[in-house]
Parts: sequence; structure tokens; C-alpha cells
Amino acid sequence: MLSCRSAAAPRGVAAARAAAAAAGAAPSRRTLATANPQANLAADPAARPARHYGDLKDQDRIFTNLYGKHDFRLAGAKARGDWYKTKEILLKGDKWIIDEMKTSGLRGRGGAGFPSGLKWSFMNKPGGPKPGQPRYLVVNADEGEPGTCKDREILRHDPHKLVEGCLVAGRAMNATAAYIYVRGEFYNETASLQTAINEAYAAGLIGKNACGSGYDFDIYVHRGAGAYICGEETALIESIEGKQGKPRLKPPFPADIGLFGCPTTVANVETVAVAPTILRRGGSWFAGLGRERNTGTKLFCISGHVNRPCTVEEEMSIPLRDLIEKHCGGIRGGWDNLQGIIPGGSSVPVLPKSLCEEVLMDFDSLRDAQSGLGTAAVIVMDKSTDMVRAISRLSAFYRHESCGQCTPCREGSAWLANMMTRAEAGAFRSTDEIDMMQEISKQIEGHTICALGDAAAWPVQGLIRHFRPELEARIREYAAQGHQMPTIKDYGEALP
Amino acid sequence: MSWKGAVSQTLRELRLHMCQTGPGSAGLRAFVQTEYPALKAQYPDLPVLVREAAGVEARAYGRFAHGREQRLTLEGLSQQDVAAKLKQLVASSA
Amino acid sequence: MATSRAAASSAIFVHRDTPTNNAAVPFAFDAENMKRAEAIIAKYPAQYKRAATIPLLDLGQRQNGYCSLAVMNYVAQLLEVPAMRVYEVATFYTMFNRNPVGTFFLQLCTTTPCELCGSTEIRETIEKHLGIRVGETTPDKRFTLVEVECAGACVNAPVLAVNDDYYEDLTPESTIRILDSLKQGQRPKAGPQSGRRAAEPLDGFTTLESKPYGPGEFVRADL
Amino acid sequence: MVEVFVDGRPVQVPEGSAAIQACELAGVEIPRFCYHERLAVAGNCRMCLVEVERAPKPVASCAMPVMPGMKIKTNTPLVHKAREGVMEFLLANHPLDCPVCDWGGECDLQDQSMRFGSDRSRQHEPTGRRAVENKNLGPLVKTSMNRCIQCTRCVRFANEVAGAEELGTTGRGNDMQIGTYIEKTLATEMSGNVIDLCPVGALTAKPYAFSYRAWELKRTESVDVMDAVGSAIRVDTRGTEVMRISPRENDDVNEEWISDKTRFAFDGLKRQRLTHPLMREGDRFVPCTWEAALGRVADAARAAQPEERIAVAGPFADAESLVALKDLFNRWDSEHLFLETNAPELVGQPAGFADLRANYLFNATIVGAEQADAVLFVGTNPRHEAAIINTRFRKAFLHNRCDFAAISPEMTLNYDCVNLGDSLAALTDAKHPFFERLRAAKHPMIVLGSGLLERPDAAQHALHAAHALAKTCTNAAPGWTAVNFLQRQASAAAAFDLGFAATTAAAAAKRPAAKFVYLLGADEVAPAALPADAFVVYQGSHGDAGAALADVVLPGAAYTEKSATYVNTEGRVQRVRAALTPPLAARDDWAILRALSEFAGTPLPYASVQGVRARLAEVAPSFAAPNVQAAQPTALAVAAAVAAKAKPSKAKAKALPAVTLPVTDFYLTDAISRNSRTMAQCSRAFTHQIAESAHEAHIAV
Repeated sequence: MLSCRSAAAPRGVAAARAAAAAAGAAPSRRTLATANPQANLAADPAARPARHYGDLKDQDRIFTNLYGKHDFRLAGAKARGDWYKTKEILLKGDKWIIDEMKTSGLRGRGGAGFPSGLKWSFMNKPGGPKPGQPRYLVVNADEGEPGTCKDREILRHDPHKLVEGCLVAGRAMNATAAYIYVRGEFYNETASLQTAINEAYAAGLIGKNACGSGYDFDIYVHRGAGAYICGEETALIESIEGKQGKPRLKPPFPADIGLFGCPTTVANVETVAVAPTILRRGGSWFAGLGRERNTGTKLFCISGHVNRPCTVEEEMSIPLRDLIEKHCGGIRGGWDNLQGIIPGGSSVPVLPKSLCEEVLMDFDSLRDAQSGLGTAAVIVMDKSTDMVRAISRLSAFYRHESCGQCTPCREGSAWLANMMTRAEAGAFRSTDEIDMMQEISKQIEGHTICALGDAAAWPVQGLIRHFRPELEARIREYAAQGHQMPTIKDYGEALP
Repeated sequence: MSWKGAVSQTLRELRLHMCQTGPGSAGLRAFVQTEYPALKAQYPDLPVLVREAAGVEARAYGRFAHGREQRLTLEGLSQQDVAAKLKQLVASSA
Repeated sequence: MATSRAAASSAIFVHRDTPTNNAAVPFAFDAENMKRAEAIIAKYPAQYKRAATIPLLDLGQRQNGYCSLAVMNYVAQLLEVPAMRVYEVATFYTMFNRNPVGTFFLQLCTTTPCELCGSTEIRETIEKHLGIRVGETTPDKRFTLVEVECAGACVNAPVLAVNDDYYEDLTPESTIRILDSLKQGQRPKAGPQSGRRAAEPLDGFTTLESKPYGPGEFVRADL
Repeated sequence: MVEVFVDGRPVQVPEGSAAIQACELAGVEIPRFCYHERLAVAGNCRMCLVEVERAPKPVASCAMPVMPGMKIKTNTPLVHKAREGVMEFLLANHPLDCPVCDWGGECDLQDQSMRFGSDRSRQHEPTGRRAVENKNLGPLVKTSMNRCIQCTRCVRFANEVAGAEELGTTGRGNDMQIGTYIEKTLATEMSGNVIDLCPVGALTAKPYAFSYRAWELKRTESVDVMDAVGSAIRVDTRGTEVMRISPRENDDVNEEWISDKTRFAFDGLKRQRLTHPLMREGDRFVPCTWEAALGRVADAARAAQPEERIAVAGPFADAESLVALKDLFNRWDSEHLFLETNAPELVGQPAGFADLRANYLFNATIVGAEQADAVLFVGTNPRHEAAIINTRFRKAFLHNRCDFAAISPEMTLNYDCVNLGDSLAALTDAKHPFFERLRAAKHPMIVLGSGLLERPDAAQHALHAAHALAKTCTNAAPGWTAVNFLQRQASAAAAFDLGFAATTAAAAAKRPAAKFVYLLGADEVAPAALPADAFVVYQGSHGDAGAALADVVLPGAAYTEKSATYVNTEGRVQRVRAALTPPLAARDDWAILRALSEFAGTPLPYASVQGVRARLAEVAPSFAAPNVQAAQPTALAVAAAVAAKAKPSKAKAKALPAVTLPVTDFYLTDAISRNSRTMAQCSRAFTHQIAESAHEAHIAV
């Protein structure tokens, strides 16, 4: 899913390599108190025992009804520990909740990985909104990033986690109401969520004097109508307001002027849904999982050419290979049949097999591998995959989903999609056009209002970075067969 | 001040020029504020064109039959002096 | 050379009057939908009635079968916004069908994860089985096939949405089975067609096999 | 003020400014397409990207508020690259049809691509360029949507300024397009401005499509006279023809907008022009010499008694000819001078109306109207009578949540306005809840329309009632003037200033039947007001209704053909400039009157235009200071005092006739617009809502 804030400045390639190499032997977080764990590690690699991530026990899983084996309704949810001592949590107050969230190290699960505690605290900054002025929590359930289907499982199988999460997150930011924006296609999922909300209202858990805490809080569901861009937080706000989902200019940021002109925080479903459990079990429990700065558990969706595609909750920093072998029965045709993996949803660059061996599934490791954790949607492609076509299809996706507001994305995403279509057949004048495609993607990246432009550019850049020989081979082959560049006639009715 | 019978039969138009703020026009301004309604009540059909413009010298023009005009400078005069001079002007027959 | 065809809903962004779709065609919510509409409008602050545009268009589309000009005009009038603001919304979002569609609106996801898992084959199967191509409606007006972008069920790819229901883990065989039972007026069971329940690994759980922990377990002491 | 650094140079800018404004203040030009000072910031073209120190990415300078100490860099490789990239994207789907594009030569895209773009194209996708259907926005704006770069300036203008909410963006992504979705014309009297706003040739002028190239035109800066606003315009001519009229900036008056009548009515200057003096012979006009014509007029004037001579000035009469005509008539000891539409029955003015400028001027000023927070219209439709001032009211509506009410027949404005009925009793009563709002307002306005003057007693009553009402607005800001009069004709304010239209209703009622009538461009005199045996002279530019009544016709100059002075409705003295010479034997209006004075044996004491202007200042001192709107504190105080004595009664209000609106068709109000084919098409399309037939649409293009 799109997000407005980038997590941190990218670092150099050299540092990336070192980190990737060292990642397998990363030490426990307690010893990594300094800001630069890699530097520490390089200085004294043998001093710390290796820790392996990814052996999460069921008792440390948050989404215990991920597969819908149990009742999603209130009774079932309560039996699984939801709504337990929610009142006590609320009564601890906003500062306590935010501090616990900061302790937990939770980073936004929507893609950008912004620290959640910090983000929530923006709503309470001094000189901010006066008491009595409405403030909103907006939950981003516009799940549409290709490869991603984690929020769907929460909405339909564990909706009470989300409802309770809205309440505690709302309390933390002193919000008056939450709007949950669910993508329109999730009709049945919305029905489950609405059932949960109705149950919570009926039980007095939300609404006036929620859970008997004296805090009033409403939750509304708003269904979208088919636009990936509405996953961008300001586009989502526009969409709730009944407009086209075109991202707003920032500043002002939503925490100052958001939904209906009021201070607003937009958070991903998973981020909000994990909050009650974190608060109940303690931020330090969550922080004890995964690597420093990449703590906790995470829902991973593994799709594509694996033997058993699935969505699974695992510890952060689990090695990518482990994730696939342990939960998905490995790559179709064995590990050696792997061609490449998109590790974090369609917006992040593809990784070739060589990088897949080593990389850990967390923000930093994947960033150092010049890709990203994104939404942790792992798209696996084996050797049978036409890699160029796979990326070309993503370019078509971004062309289709560009809102059309700003020039580089509106024109650039279509241009890239056109070029990628030609690249499938190798119909380039020469290999120079690959460089041109790279340049065009660079002309989009960083020049747009929101991150969709970047998202359109990165898959293509990833392809060129790791699969340039494949592109070049096709161009040579195309020329060798005596083909001319296609003309408009060759497109015929395939033209959009 | 009574304006009854003060205006000559041949006076066709009276024009008063003044500055909105300048001290030189203070007397004329005061005159207009206090005397205009009375004058108008007596001679409703006589145009008394009050024209303000920044920095203008306080003046009066009387236009009489056949387009003959007389001009008075009222700059710096008190309200009483303005009234006296104007009375003289409107009573003349050019 | 292939490229994805434009979905029917985004074909053109101007309105063309037809005998059944023009501003003179009357439209109004029926009593039940009016009640729903009022409940929807009540969700938003009074001065932001406009926020109900998308849900009301959806409601109108469900009542009318598609999002006709009359539906848009009606929603604009109901929400007291200029009609153009509603047209903008209706043309922006792909779920608003501004032209009539069949009783069964088949939305086949063809984005990369689904394509990797055989959505092209599914498309060909549907096209062959129904005798229509993407963007077309069967002559009996029962089926319309469109390609859509990521449906958000990638783990269960390939995915076909029939109206509001997702059919997942499709194979050409299961696709034909679904189409046939739809033709016969049945409503085949939605969800994965491979036998699994949801997004778990197909043959055997790797997690969450134990009984879930209950209230109070592992809860911090100071709460 | 905030200090920021642009390319290292410190510059002080007001807090809340955008970076692009800081750059402009520093003298650095930032290329832009979507950004426009007078429209909301869209930030979508991305052409104005600049580098800001410590920002990870280039930022859109139009949307980035300045922060203290911000360091903006506009001349770095990053910025150049970003601009070139955006330029390439903009051109990717822009057709290469500059040779047949009307905007060629003054196109932002052309200019900026030359300056900031790459020198070669890499766009050779076999799919070709985007094709977008053209839209039919009515008879004024021609669309070529393939050229559109989706900057949305037109959409923002239509929705914010013009209040025409039919225009928007449909669809998304690469297929996003500007339009109205359904077939609909852009029903606003401000639509032509989108032509200027469009940075490319997507929106051009339909009436004069393909008729000129920008570089062929001679530009003359002038002032509009199609209404009493006095918008700043530029008259572009080629040879002896006006080719187009476009707005100039004047923040105090029209910002940079003009109404469609101002912009498009000029084709009326080419039709039905009077080019020679004409003399009636039986039922036809015969051309004659100036000597013969003026001699005959002088004879006819001499033959009438002073009281039997009357003059009527039309909407385009300039101050020079008004003062010359007045001086001439005064020399003849004639005092009956009228304005045509303020009293088509020639009933004269309310007593004392012309005495005080505060009575007949828009005292709050055009800029001031923006501040209004409660406005009452009495007998006026500002949208039709002063479209530009109406945009200020719309601003007040959008930004101050200004409330509007009207005592008038039903009318459609582009903001919410409560109708209080068409009886002046509503004003005297002041009972409607709106009046509570008005009394509590900080900047209340009561706007009286010029249509009221058709009944001097009604005008007087309305004026007094307005002052009485204004007195109850105790919350008004100090120095604020609540009572305003909105003129609709360019000649009116000058005519009142000069005491031209000073004949009172009582005096007019006493005058004998006219024997000698001088129509200075007056076409709307009620024929009943002219006795059949009167000798009628028509001096003007067009052979319209007035000329048809005349015995002698004297051809005058139109506003594009003379250097002349006009006063707008707020009292601003402005000068139009001659872009052309008058056609054939037509002459400057004041000069014709000066010549006539010689023939009549009563020569006027000035023989040069400087002489006339000196005389103007002698009559009304405001003429000495062109283009300054002057406050009228003394006149206001006196007007209020007079009104306080009058005590307007409810009973009297009830006896007065219902208030009417003088303009029923915005597009056809005077000799020029009535002779304009474009205005006729507009009247059909907009006023009467008759769809343009395909055939006509074809001809119009």
C-alpha cells in the first residue's frame, strides 16, 4: 500500500552489501543499543551469539484466527482474549499508550514503516487541536497492492482485533471517531467487519462511554469503489470526503488538516489491529521479536510459484528463504528453480535469486538489498516466468491506477507501460532504449505528489538492475528475426 | 442660516470643490455638512454639486444663465466666511 | 503483441445519451434504500454530506443495475452538490459501471500474482465457454466479463469475482463448473475452489494448530 | 515577514507565501503551468520543481510554504533535469500541431519547452499520442482537447471564480480529461477567461478562430466600456480591425478577468457603423458633408426655445463629449440633459441625487466588495450588470461565508442568495431574519441598482431607506460604507460627476414638449418621450435604434477609436486609448460638438483635447487625478443626514411599483453588443438555451 512518508534516507550500496552479508548473524537486540548496529557488528563480529529469527510460537502470534477456523464474532473473539481489560488500557491514558507503542518499536504495516508511536503522538503535540475539536483516526483497509492480501484476513476473520485497535489507537490520539476505509471489492469482508462493529456497539464496547471508560468513540465503515490510489493516505481522505481519490499536496499533513479539515491520522489495518495485543502483553514483548528497529510479528502473504501459497504470521526478520520453505513448501520445482522474488508487494524492486538466499524479511535488510519490505507481500517467480512480462503487467497496473493528477505519473506511467509492452517482445530500436527507460523511470521517481510515481518506477528499475541481460537478449533476438519496430497498426484493437 | 430667497433667478448650478481631509477645505466641508440640507430644502431643483478630491483647493463655481460661470476661492476660510462668500455668489446674477 | 484491454468501466469518460440512459430517465431510491441512504449520510458530519457520494452511488448502482446518468443526478440532488462533482467520482472509480452489465458481472483479476498462477488460462476458458471477450456481455445479458486489477486475494490466485463474491484458487475446470452452475441459476459456493478454507497452506497448517490462547493469558501483570 | 534565500540571495517574503513567490520576489523566474496567482494551488504540473536544502526530493515551489531560513536553489543540475523531465512528459502526448494552433506564438508550452526542454524528442511509441474528444463548451470557447496538459486551471477558474460548477475532470490516469461529462455549455458570463488561462492551445476563442497570429497584432492598452466596471483591457488590432480584446491586470478593478461581453462583443464594432453624416430625406438617409449636417443641426437648435431643447446621453458617451454637450446646451440656456437608461422616459433624477457622489457611486469600492459579509441587492443583478464585481461577491461568498439577499424579481446568481420579494416594502420593513445578519455584519453592503432610477421616487425612497438601514448596522467596521449604488453603463458615473444628469424629476415634469432633441449615442429613449415634430439629432457610432429616429445623423467614434475619459461605478477616472482611427468621416465625439458650437454661433472655449480635459477638472476635480478612486466622506455624511430627515415610510413603499431588473439579456444590452454576431449566438445559447445546430457550429468554427 502506498504511503506518504518514506521511512528513512537510503544508504550507500557498500553499506547495503555489508548489512546483507551480516544480517544472517545479527545479534540479539539487547546488545544493539547503538544507532548503527552494522558498524558495531563489523567491529566485533564474533562477540555476539547468532540469533535466528522466524521460530515464532503460536503463543506469540497475534492473529490467532487468521484462517477463520474459529468464530470471528464477539463471543469467539473474547474467547481468544480480545476485549480483555480494554477499559483498563483506556484508563491508562494517551501518553501511556503511546509510550508503550514506542517501546514496542512497531513500524507502520502499510508499507512505509513509519514508527507508529511517533506518528500517533503527532496528534497530541502542544499547540495542536483544542479539546472538543473533532479528530479522526482513519484506518486504511484499501488493500490493493498486488501480492498483498493480509488485511482481508483480518477484516473477515479477526475483525474485533481491528475494532478494539481503533478504540485504543483512537484513545491514544484523542480521536473522536474512526473511519475504516475498506476497498469496495471486499464486500463480504466489510459485512464481517460491520457485524463486529455492531456487536461492539451493542455490547457498549464502543460508542458513548466506550467500555465504561468515559471515553466516547464511534467507528464508521466507508467502502471505496475501486481505486488503488486511495491507499495513499491523503487520497484516502479525499475519497472519504466523496471526491476523486487524488492525493493532496503536503504540507499541510493530515495530522494538521486531514479528514473534514480536522487533525487525522491514517493507519494501516494491521498496525491498528496489533495494538491491543501489544498493549496487553507489553511493548517489550513485541520489541523482543525481530531485529532492532524491525521488531514484532508480521503477516506475510506469499503468492506465485510456491508449492503452498499462504498468508502467515511470522516473526520479523525471518530469512526470506526460511519463510518460503517453512510455510509454503518451498519453490515450485525446488529452490534452484527460483528466478526472482518481489519481496514486498508490486511497488518494490524484484530481487534475483542470489539476493533471495540471504535477505531477511524486514525493513532494513530489504532496503539494504535495494528493495523494500513494503507490505511484506512476497511474489515468487520461478524459472518458467517471463520476468519481463511479469514486470510489464505491473507497469500496466500502475498506468491503470495512476490518478492522473500530476504530470510525471500521468504521462510517465503510461509511457513506461508502453515501453514495457514492447520490451516483452524485445521491440526496442537498440539496447540504448533500456537506458532511456531507466531515465524515464528516474524522471518519474521523486517528482510526483505522492508515492505512486515511485512505485511505478521501481519495478522497472529493479528489472533493469537485475535482468538487463534478459532484456538485451530479447532485443537482439527481435532484431535478428528481421522485425521492424511495430507501428500503430500492429496494436490493432489491443489499444486501450 | 436661512436660504429663503437667497439664490438668484439666473443661478443654474453651484459647484463646490474640496479636499476630503485638507485643513484648507475644513470650512467648506463644515459648511456643506451643516448648510446643504437647508439649502436643498429651499431649492430642491438647483444642482449643488459637492465634489471631493484629494488635495484640491476649496472652491466654488456658480454657473448662471447662458453658461456664464463665476469662481470663488474658499481655501482656508472659516465656515462663517464660506457661508458669507457663497451667499454673495448665489445672490449675484453673473 | 499483447497489452491488457481496457476494462469496460473505464472505456470512455464522457456520457453519451442512449434511449435508456439519459437525464430524462427517472430514478429515485426505493423506500428501503432511502432508509439505507439516510443511515449512510448520518455517518458523516452534517456539513460534509458530500462524503456519502461513493456509498450512495454504490447503492444506486445496486438498485438500478448500473450507475446511470439518472443515478448520478439523483445522488447529486440528494447530497446538494453540483452534478459534475458526482460525475467526477463516478468516472474515477472503476467499480461504477456507467453502462449496463450482465446479471453476473465477472471480474477476473489479471495482475501479476494472478497471472503467474494462470489467470490468462482462466480468461481464455471463460471467453471460450461464454463466447464473449473481455469487455463484452453475452447476448442473453447474463454475463459480462471484465479484467480488473489486483483483487487483493493473491494468495488464493487466480481470483474471479462474480458480483460481490470471490471465487479463488481457480482452475479451468472449476471455472467451467462455476459458470455452469451460475447459468443454471445456482449460486456456487464462493471462496477457494481447491478445498482449503482461506489463506492457509493448502495441505496442512504450519501455524495455529494449537488451541488459541484465551483471555488473560500472557497479559502483563500491571494492567 | 520571513527571510529565505533564493540561489543564495536573501529575500523577505510575507509569512505563508509559497516558495515560488519568494523566487519571483528575488527576480528568479520559475516555469509553471498549473500555478496561477489568482487560483487555488493545484501543484499538479510539477514544472516548478526546485531544490530546497535538506529536502530529500525536489519540491514543487508553488505548493511549498516558505519557512524561515529556507534555502531554495533554482539553478542546479537537479532542477534542470527535473524540468527537462517534466517537459518531456508534457510533450509526450501533446500533438505537434503548433502550425495550426491559434495559441502558437503566445503558448507557455512552446516558450517553456524552448527554454527548459530537451532539444530532441525520444517519444516514438508506436501507439501514438493520446486522442481526446473535443468538447462543445458553447459559442465562445473552442476546444482542442488533444492539446490539453491537464493543468486544471480552467476547472479551478470555472469552479472558484466563475461559479460554473459544470466543469471538472473525468476519468483518471493517462485518460483523465477535462470536460463536463454530459454535453453542456459553460454557462457563465466569464467563460472567455479560460482562454487566457489555458497555458496551451486547448481552449481558444471560437468566434475569431484562425483569424490572426499573435505576432501580427498591434497592442493598445485601454479600458473597457461595455459596463460600468472599467476593466483594464488590451485591444489587439491588425490594420483597421480589432482582432481581439483581452484583459490587462488591474488588481483594483478586474484583477485579470473580463466578462464575455467585454471580450467578444467587439465584432459589433464592424457592423452597422455610421461612417458619414446623414440627413433624412423622406424615409431615407442621404450622406452629406459635415458642413451641411452641422449647419442644419445648428439651425434647428436655434429654432427651438431653451426649454424645448433636450439632450440624452447613451451608454458609451465619454466624459469629454458629455462636458462639451453640457457646456453647449448651457450656453443655449438649456438645462434638460438626461441619461438614456437611467430614465428612458426622460423623467429626471431624484432631487439632489447628482449632488453627492456618495449617492451614485459604489462607495465600498470593487476591492472592498471582497470583504463583505452580508450583502443586500436592491433592484440589481450584479451578474448581469457588473459581472466582474460579481466575481468579488463570489469571493466574499467563498471566503467570508457572506450572506446574500435580494429585493428583486427571481434571479440566478452563482452563490446562494435569498429572495426577499420585489417590493421595496421589504427594505423599509427590514423584518426578514436576513436583516439581523446584516445589522450584525462587520462589512454590510446594501447595493442599489441603476434600474431603480427608472422611477425617481422609488430610487429616492430606496436610497433613504438604505441609509436608514445602514444606520442600524452598528457593528460595521469604522470607515466602512454600507450604502452603494451600482451603475451599469460606462457613461453614467461621469455624467453624474459632471452634473450632466442633474435635472430633477420635478423640473423635468415642468418642461414643455421638446422641439430639438440631441441623442449622444442614446438608443433606448422611449419613443413616447420624443414628440413627433421634434428635430432629432443622433450622434454616435452605430446605426441602431436611436439613429433610426433621427433627422440628422453625425458619425462618432467607438471606444476603440478615441482617446477619452470614463468614470467607473466606483468613481475611478480612467482613460481609453485609440487603437484605430474612426472609420471614414466619423470623428471624435467631443470634436463634433465643438464644431457644432461654432456653427451655432456659441463657440466652446476649448479647441484641444487638453482644453476639454482642463474643463473636466474645472467641473469635477476628480478628473484631474485619473485612476484613483476617491473616498467621499463629506458627501456620505450629508447623504446620511438628508436620508435621516426623509424618514422613508412603509406606506409609501407599498405604493411604489415592484422592483424590476433592467437587464434581461446579459449579452444584448447596447448598440455594440446588439450588432455583435457573437453576442447574438451567446444570447441564443445561454440566455435562451437554444442548442447550437451542427450547421451553425460548423460556421462558427
